[in-house]
Amino acid sequence: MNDVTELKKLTPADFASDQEVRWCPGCGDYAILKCMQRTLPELGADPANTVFVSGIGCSSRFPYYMATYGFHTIHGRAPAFATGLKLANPALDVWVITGDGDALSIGGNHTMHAIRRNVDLNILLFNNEIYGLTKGQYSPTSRVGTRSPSTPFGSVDRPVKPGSFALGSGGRFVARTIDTAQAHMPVVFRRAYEHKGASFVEIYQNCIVYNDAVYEPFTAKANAADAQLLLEHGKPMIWGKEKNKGLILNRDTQRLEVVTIGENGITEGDILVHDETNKSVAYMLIEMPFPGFPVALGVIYCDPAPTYDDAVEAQTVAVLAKKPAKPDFDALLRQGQTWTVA
Amino acid sequence: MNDVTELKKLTPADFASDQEVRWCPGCGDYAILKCMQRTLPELGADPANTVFVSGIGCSSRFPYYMATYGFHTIHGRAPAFATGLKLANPALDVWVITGDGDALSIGGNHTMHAIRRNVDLNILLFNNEIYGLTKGQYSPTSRVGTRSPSTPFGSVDRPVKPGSFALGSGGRFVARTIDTAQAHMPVVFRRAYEHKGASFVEIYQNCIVYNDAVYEPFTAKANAADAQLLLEHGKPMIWGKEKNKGLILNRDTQRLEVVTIGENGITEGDILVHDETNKSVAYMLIEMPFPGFPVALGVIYCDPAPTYDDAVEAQTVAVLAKKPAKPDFDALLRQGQTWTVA
Amino acid sequence: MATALKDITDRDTVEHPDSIVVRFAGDSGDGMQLTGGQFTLSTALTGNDLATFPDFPAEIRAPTGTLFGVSSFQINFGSGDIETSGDEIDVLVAMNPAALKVNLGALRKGGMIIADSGEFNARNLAKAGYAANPLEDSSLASYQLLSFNITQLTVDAVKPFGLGNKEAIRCKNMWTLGLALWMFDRDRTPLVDWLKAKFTKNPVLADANIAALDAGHAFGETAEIGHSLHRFHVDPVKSAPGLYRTVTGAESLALGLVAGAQLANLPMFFGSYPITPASPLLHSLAKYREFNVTTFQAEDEIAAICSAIGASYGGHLGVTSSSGPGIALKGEALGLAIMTELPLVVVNSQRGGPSTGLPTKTEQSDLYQAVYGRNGDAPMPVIASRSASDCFEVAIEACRLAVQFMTPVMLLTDGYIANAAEPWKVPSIKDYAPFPVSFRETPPAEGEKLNPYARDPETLKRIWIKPGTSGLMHRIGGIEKGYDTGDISYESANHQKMTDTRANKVLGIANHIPDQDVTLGEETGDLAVVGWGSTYGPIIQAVRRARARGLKVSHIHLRYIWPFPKNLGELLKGYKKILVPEMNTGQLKTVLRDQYLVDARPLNKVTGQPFKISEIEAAIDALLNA
Amino acid sequence: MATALKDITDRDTVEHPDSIVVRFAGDSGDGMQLTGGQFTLSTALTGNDLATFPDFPAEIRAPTGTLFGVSSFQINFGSGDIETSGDEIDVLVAMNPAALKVNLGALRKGGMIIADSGEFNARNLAKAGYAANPLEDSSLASYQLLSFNITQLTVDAVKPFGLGNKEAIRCKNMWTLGLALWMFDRDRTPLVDWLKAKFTKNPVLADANIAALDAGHAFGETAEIGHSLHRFHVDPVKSAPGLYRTVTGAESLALGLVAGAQLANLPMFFGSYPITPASPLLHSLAKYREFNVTTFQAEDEIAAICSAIGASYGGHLGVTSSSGPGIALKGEALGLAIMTELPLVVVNSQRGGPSTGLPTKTEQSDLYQAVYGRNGDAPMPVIASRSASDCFEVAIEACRLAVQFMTPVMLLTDGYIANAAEPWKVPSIKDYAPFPVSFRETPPAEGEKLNPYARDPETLKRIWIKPGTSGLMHRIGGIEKGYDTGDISYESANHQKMTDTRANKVLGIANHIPDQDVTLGEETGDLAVVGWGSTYGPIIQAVRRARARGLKVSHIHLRYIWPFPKNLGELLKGYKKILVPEMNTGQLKTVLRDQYLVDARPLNKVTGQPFKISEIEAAIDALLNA
Ligand SMILES: Cc1ncc(C[n+]2csc(CCOP(=O)(O)OP(=O)(O)O)c2C)c(N)n1
Ligand SMILES: Cc1ncc(C[n+]2csc(CCOP(=O)(O)OP(=O)(O)O)c2C)c(N)n1
Ligand code: SF4
Ligand code: SF4
Ligand SMILES: [Mg+2]
Ligand SMILES: [Mg+2]
Repeated sequence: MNDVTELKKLTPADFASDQEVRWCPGCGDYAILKCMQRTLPELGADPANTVFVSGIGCSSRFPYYMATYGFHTIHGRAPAFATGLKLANPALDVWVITGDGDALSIGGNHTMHAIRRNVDLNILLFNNEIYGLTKGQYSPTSRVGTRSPSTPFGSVDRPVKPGSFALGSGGRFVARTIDTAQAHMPVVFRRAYEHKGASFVEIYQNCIVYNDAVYEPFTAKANAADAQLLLEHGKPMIWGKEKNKGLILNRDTQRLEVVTIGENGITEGDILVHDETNKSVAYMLIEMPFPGFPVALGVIYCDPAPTYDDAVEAQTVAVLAKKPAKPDFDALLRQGQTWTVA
Repeated sequence: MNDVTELKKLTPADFASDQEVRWCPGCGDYAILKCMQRTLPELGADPANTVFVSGIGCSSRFPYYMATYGFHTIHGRAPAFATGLKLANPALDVWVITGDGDALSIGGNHTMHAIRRNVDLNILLFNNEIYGLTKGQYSPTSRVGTRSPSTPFGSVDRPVKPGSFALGSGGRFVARTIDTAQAHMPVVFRRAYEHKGASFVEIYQNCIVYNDAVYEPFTAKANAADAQLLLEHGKPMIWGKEKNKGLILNRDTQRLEVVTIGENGITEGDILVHDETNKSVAYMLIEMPFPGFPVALGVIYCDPAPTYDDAVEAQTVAVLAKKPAKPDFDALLRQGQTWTVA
Repeated sequence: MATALKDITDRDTVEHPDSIVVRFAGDSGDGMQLTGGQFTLSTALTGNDLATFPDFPAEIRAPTGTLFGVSSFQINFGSGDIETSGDEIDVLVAMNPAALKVNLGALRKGGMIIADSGEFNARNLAKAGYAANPLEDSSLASYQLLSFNITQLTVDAVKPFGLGNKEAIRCKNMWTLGLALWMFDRDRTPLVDWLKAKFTKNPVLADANIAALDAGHAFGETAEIGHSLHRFHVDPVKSAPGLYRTVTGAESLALGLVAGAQLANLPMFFGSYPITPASPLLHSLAKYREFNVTTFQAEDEIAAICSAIGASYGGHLGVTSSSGPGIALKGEALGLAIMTELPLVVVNSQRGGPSTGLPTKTEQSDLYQAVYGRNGDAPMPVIASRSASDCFEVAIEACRLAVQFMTPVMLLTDGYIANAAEPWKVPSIKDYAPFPVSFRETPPAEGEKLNPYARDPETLKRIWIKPGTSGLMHRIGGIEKGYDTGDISYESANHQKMTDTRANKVLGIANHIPDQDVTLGEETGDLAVVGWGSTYGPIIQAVRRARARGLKVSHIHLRYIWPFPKNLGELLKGYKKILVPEMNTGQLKTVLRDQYLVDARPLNKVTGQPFKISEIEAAIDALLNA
Repeated sequence: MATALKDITDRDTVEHPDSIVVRFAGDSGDGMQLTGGQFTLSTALTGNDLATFPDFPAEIRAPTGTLFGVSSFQINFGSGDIETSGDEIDVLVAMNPAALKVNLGALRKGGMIIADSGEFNARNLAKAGYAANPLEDSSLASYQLLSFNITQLTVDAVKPFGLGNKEAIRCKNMWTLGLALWMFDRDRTPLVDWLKAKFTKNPVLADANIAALDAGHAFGETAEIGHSLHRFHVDPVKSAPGLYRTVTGAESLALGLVAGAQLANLPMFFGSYPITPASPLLHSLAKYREFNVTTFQAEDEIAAICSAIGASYGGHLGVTSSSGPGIALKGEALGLAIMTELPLVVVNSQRGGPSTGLPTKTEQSDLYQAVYGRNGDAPMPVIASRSASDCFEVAIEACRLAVQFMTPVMLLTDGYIANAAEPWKVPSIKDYAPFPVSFRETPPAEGEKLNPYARDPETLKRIWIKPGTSGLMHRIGGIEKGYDTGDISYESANHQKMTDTRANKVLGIANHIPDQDVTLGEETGDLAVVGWGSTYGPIIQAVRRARARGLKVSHIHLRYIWPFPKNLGELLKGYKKILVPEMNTGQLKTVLRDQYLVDARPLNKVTGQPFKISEIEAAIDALLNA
């Protein structure tokens, strides 16, 4: 079905649909959309073979704007639709676009199970720490104290950390990036795309209308260098304007600490090296409190395992190998004990 | 309402209802029930002030057998009922009884949110790695390869680890015990009961009919000592028939390793000390693969934080402090701009 | 009485029409809802009766200038009883080409257009799909067109305050409002007060907005093209004496629920999950902590209803709320509330369906779901509100039924009612008979068994016991229960008995509600128009008009949909024909035909817009002549 | 034709009754379902027509000896057409006191009891609430009581095989079966073969069980109290020639769905979540990988339906299945399937409700939910199966409607049908007309726009495009869609048009299904008994009996519930009265009265048990005489 013969290099315009984009002016979603439209041609993606599946929310409007296949489903259930779709046609590249409310409030269970089963999906969670579409109620990622129409005196419940939730659900690929990071985002998209299995990507996304600037402390240009730890597998975890801040693991407490290279005898060699396959360090990186610690960005954890869709296919092949080549349905009907009336 | 004057010491019989117990003969649920009926009087619990809320499953029949208040609700939603109940009456001791299917398949989202919000509930998950009540289909905790009526060729999806899921959801208390451990279980129940906030307890429970003996390798008497690591806060993590196996954290890989005290110069002092408040070590303890590593039992993680119900109450008190002592509903009706027709 | 504004012929005089319909339309960002809201308040303060219809896009802030981004606010006000927001517009305020394009169809021929010519530039015209500027070609010749550069006039007016260009332009809704206040002979003082209060933290903005308001007013009063403008004075309505305010359905519902809980002498627990157009109820209730209201934003609709049932089990009045898709998710848990016979109020603010449908548009298409939409034989009472102020009454009634019959109750309202405002003669809680709940607190006598399903022999309501009460420990759940004992029972005869009991308990509510009255007209006749919910306004006006033409038509508007009032069957038999207008494909009609075997004929409209009076009038004529 | 077994008077001769009802009852652990199943097979092989009714507790393995732990299996077999499992029992096999207590009420006076006296000990008598041993007092005097120590006889028979006591005792169901085979003149060979196959891995167990079987048989043939036993020979039914097997509803449904997918030339995706009594469908389908069936045990019912819709979107035939409470959870997603117009088959194996209700008992109370239970105007076809073998036909039909109209289809079956077995003349897939799906694969011509909602003008079905197809990329979703384009549309007139289109598409199915036939009787008359689903058997027998008494009664059994067949309204008008027996409180009745304004009278039974023929016959008489 996929027209593999046609090899002309596609452009971002080939991935932009004819639908008018309907987000608020200044919404972070625009930047993510642009980035996706720019990255897919670079990845050599085929629009006919690409499907964006979403739930409900501002972010979930995303599929309408991509000139690929798209399915805007119902609130919170996108991973379940995507799972059925992927099992139906494992050759498709399936992206799930979701918001913090969609993925972690109503949809938490489906997010968990898609990740646990390791279905080969790329899940992008646009986290704006708010319900945009329904006009600004707090979400499960909103910080304690968030004043919103439903919490006029401030929210009191502790937010969930999307990355921890993904890891706790058995995730094999967890990454983080920022809507405005037009250089970093494509790298993360590529890694997610190339990862076989459920890739979980949290994108810090600014909702200019209902939750403006919550991420400023680490996304603003002036703060970025000192506030962001850009992870690279095999590289020491160093950041800062002067590239002299680093993470070490305290031997007594088994907890992470921030150190300064050149102070107290610390050298670059002392700094913890990022190992994408170390799950418990991944947890620590995700849970580092900011400020105090930097915000870890990039691929935090990646340790591939067999995917659900592959395993189902492999099992089918194995089962069929033991069955006649041309299965006979009438024979199935006649299975078991039968008798004949003459 | 609670008859606090009546202080007579209650007995297990005071906690047993008049309903016939309807589990299969030999089911692990009996032992848990007995243990609960034995432990509650020891904790000084008041049956009138105790509520067991459950979902649907064999395990969820539990409330019927307790002579306390009880609510057998619908599949997967017990944490949501319990949350409403606890907010309605924070003075109640609310226990949630659930199974691996109930809590982690259909109910995963509610489990996550009760834990995330840190509602002061004691959640006991009877994990038999199978759907008992519906006659033996595999569950989200079943091991890969489980043959069941719905997976005649073996299951292919990776199970979720209840403890990791609870931690990933922001859990502040995570413990594990075994249905047959009649000495260990009460200790864990007590800790869960005393912990303010959502206490998450996984109980390895044997389903004699559909999944018999899955836990034998570490629960059988002969195997226990070498297979179980019984955690105690502040104590080194040592186990084994000879009490000479220990855990250390490898400095290079930041991963746990099993060592033998007395070999390769290892002394007791080298062994990692259990720190209930260390979340990343808690993750490692939960995820240790068995065999190869022991199964960690007891309180794996405990680091109390404000509970949702307390926070709601505190906020209400703060809000009311700024309002007139006797709120006037008619005044509320008349708020805003009004006019009078003569 | 939506008498149309007379053709504007005699210039520079004040007209005195009976009623006028004005629609403000602009970009989502133009503040039309705010303008409309303030104009409504001003109208109310003047003593007119009124009805409003806010209509806005699903997008939070749709891109400027687009057709789908147009937001509008319609108000019908007059000196007689106003029941609808008006069939046709008399005055259309169009802040840009898209607003004109989208709304022109609703403007009556000869009606007035006030357009901001400053926004009719090439870019905006293109976005709206205009090949030529309609203000400049003769395409609007059949209307009274008044166009001036409101944008520029506003920028000029606020120049002294040194605002940025964007901020300055944002004041244009106040300029427009100022003009409207002049046109309709209104006092500016309350507006000025409101602006001052709104911008206490930023007095410069307050001053700028007031300046814009004044400038718009002055423009009407004095300015260059004042001669082509009109002044209208709509006389105040002769209302019953008392204290009034305006209220939207969502506000009135919130207040009614609180009142209901107070009358039941219970704390209220409200578990909900945001969804359009139900969220405003959550937002309102979240503020009422001092009235013993706990609100809980759950993780989804299922958790919302389950938490509310849990709270009811704990002795609170559990309430949950959503709109169609969310109510669909609550079906399973509703069964549990029915089985455990716990009180619960479920509010459905209906919207356009199916599926995500038209979230911001109105519809009445969840009646089937309310009456029939559960597994098993799972009866529960269903009642519906007819208007913004009626929500208060209906909410109290829902609370009463829930606690007096130990049952979940479905309350239907819709997006139109939720958002629309009307004047409300403010009641006092003292006007309502309390219905305090008494929990069972005494343990059974020595040797007696506690029967948690012991029933009131007349109402069949079971007793209610709060966990925490000593000596009354018991277990409940969703498996069939033994009569009285409440213990699990798989016994055949018991299931029949319990199924019948649950059905009869709900049917018996008919003995505890008022008989159905005829809303307008005689108790017999050629035709009864039977309605429910927010179609009240257009139906009563249409019936009024038909009756004015001598037709033997009556209006019967239902509050109680399940069970129906005891006399309804008899009442309906008194009419030769029955017409059932609904904003769905004919749902109440099904229940009426099933229950009474009467030939109820549907009149259906599902456009996301309320009925026009004329549409119903036409259907009356058609059915009478059929 | 359930002619009762004649009073047992002439000893030691073989009787030739037309039909006999036997019920095996014992502890859950006694293997009664297995015994019943094997007896059924043997009955079928003998050539009798038959119907069965397995009835078991909700508990997996209830404690031994308890009343609630009793499991039973009833079979009605005969030489005429057998349509029900029988009103009254002729022979009751009671393996313990509880089994006797629970089942005695259904035994006809004069019927036979075979009891295992070995289990009538003090402990078991107490558990069953017997003060005295009924085998020993005269309380069973009005029955033919045969009691012997089956337990001991079994233990003796299997002694040579050296089994443990528990294992030895477990063979007593085979002893009982052996006795039954002798009583009813059956061949033991198939049973022996089956036991050998079952215990290939443990030949000792096979031998022991065979020994028990033989011993039971020999006991009848020769043994001590053989003289008080009877032999019955039920002549084979005169069936159409062909190959036969027995089939339960769950098996037949699974096969029918696979057949439907094959006829549509599509792979099938089955997303489900276990629930009683729907799970067996999942279990059956999970085995059929080689027929292009993917089964997916989802995390819940919502994910189950969503995954199936996702697969349909991907070009598979999506199927999902549950029972009432689970179907309730699927309501919201059904709306999306309706809105996106994707094919989907939804199977509801109904059980006793509401809420958790009576999970293992049968009921028909989800018809309302099927027809009306969604938010918004959300029509979808609903069809129902009447028997185990009919499930095959109905499943194929559901698949056909789903793909030929691009719509979700609700298929109703129930716990009774799912578990009951009947002989089935095995069809061939070649007997069915294929309805292969053709996906749209050609891109629109240069300059033309792709319209993913382009429709067949006659059926209104939209085109189906698989993701992965080049040049046909498009987006769909749950917001109202523009006619043809499928793009988001908030436009008023379009919503009306689309709502009407969705309704008309489903109503139009009436043009593509057979006219309703009269199942039994004339096309006019005094009374039509209108039924649907598993009440087929008792209704047709009751009507047959009434007709035999000369009454002008006909039976009309519906497969199509929404929409109804085109001629149904006319047909019903041909009868003076209409009786609608349902295992609910009157749900089909509502739809009939609404659609045709006919005075359909309900006959309702909700005891978790199927109707008795006599109950329906009595209602026919009552209504005719009313
Ligand atoms: C069943 C259901 N419940 C509720 C809603 C209303 N709803 C739509 S989007 C949304 C939350 C949006 O938040 P998020 O997922 O964070 O997306 P954002 O708008 O912030 O991108 C809600 C509550 C719905 N559409 N359907
Ligand atoms: C909505 C709904 N879906 C499905 C079911 C059927 N069901 C009941 S219990 C259960 C799973 C039980 O497994 P688990 O929670 O592990 O409990 P266990 O029986 O093993 O103790 C299922 C699928 C149900 N009762 N309700
Ligand atoms: S509300 Fe927020 S998230 Fe939604 S479109 Fe507007 S800015 Fe973006
Ligand atoms: S099925 Fe398993 S879990 Fe359920 S009662 Fe029986 S042994 Fe226990
Ligand atoms: Mg968000
Ligand atoms: Mg389980």
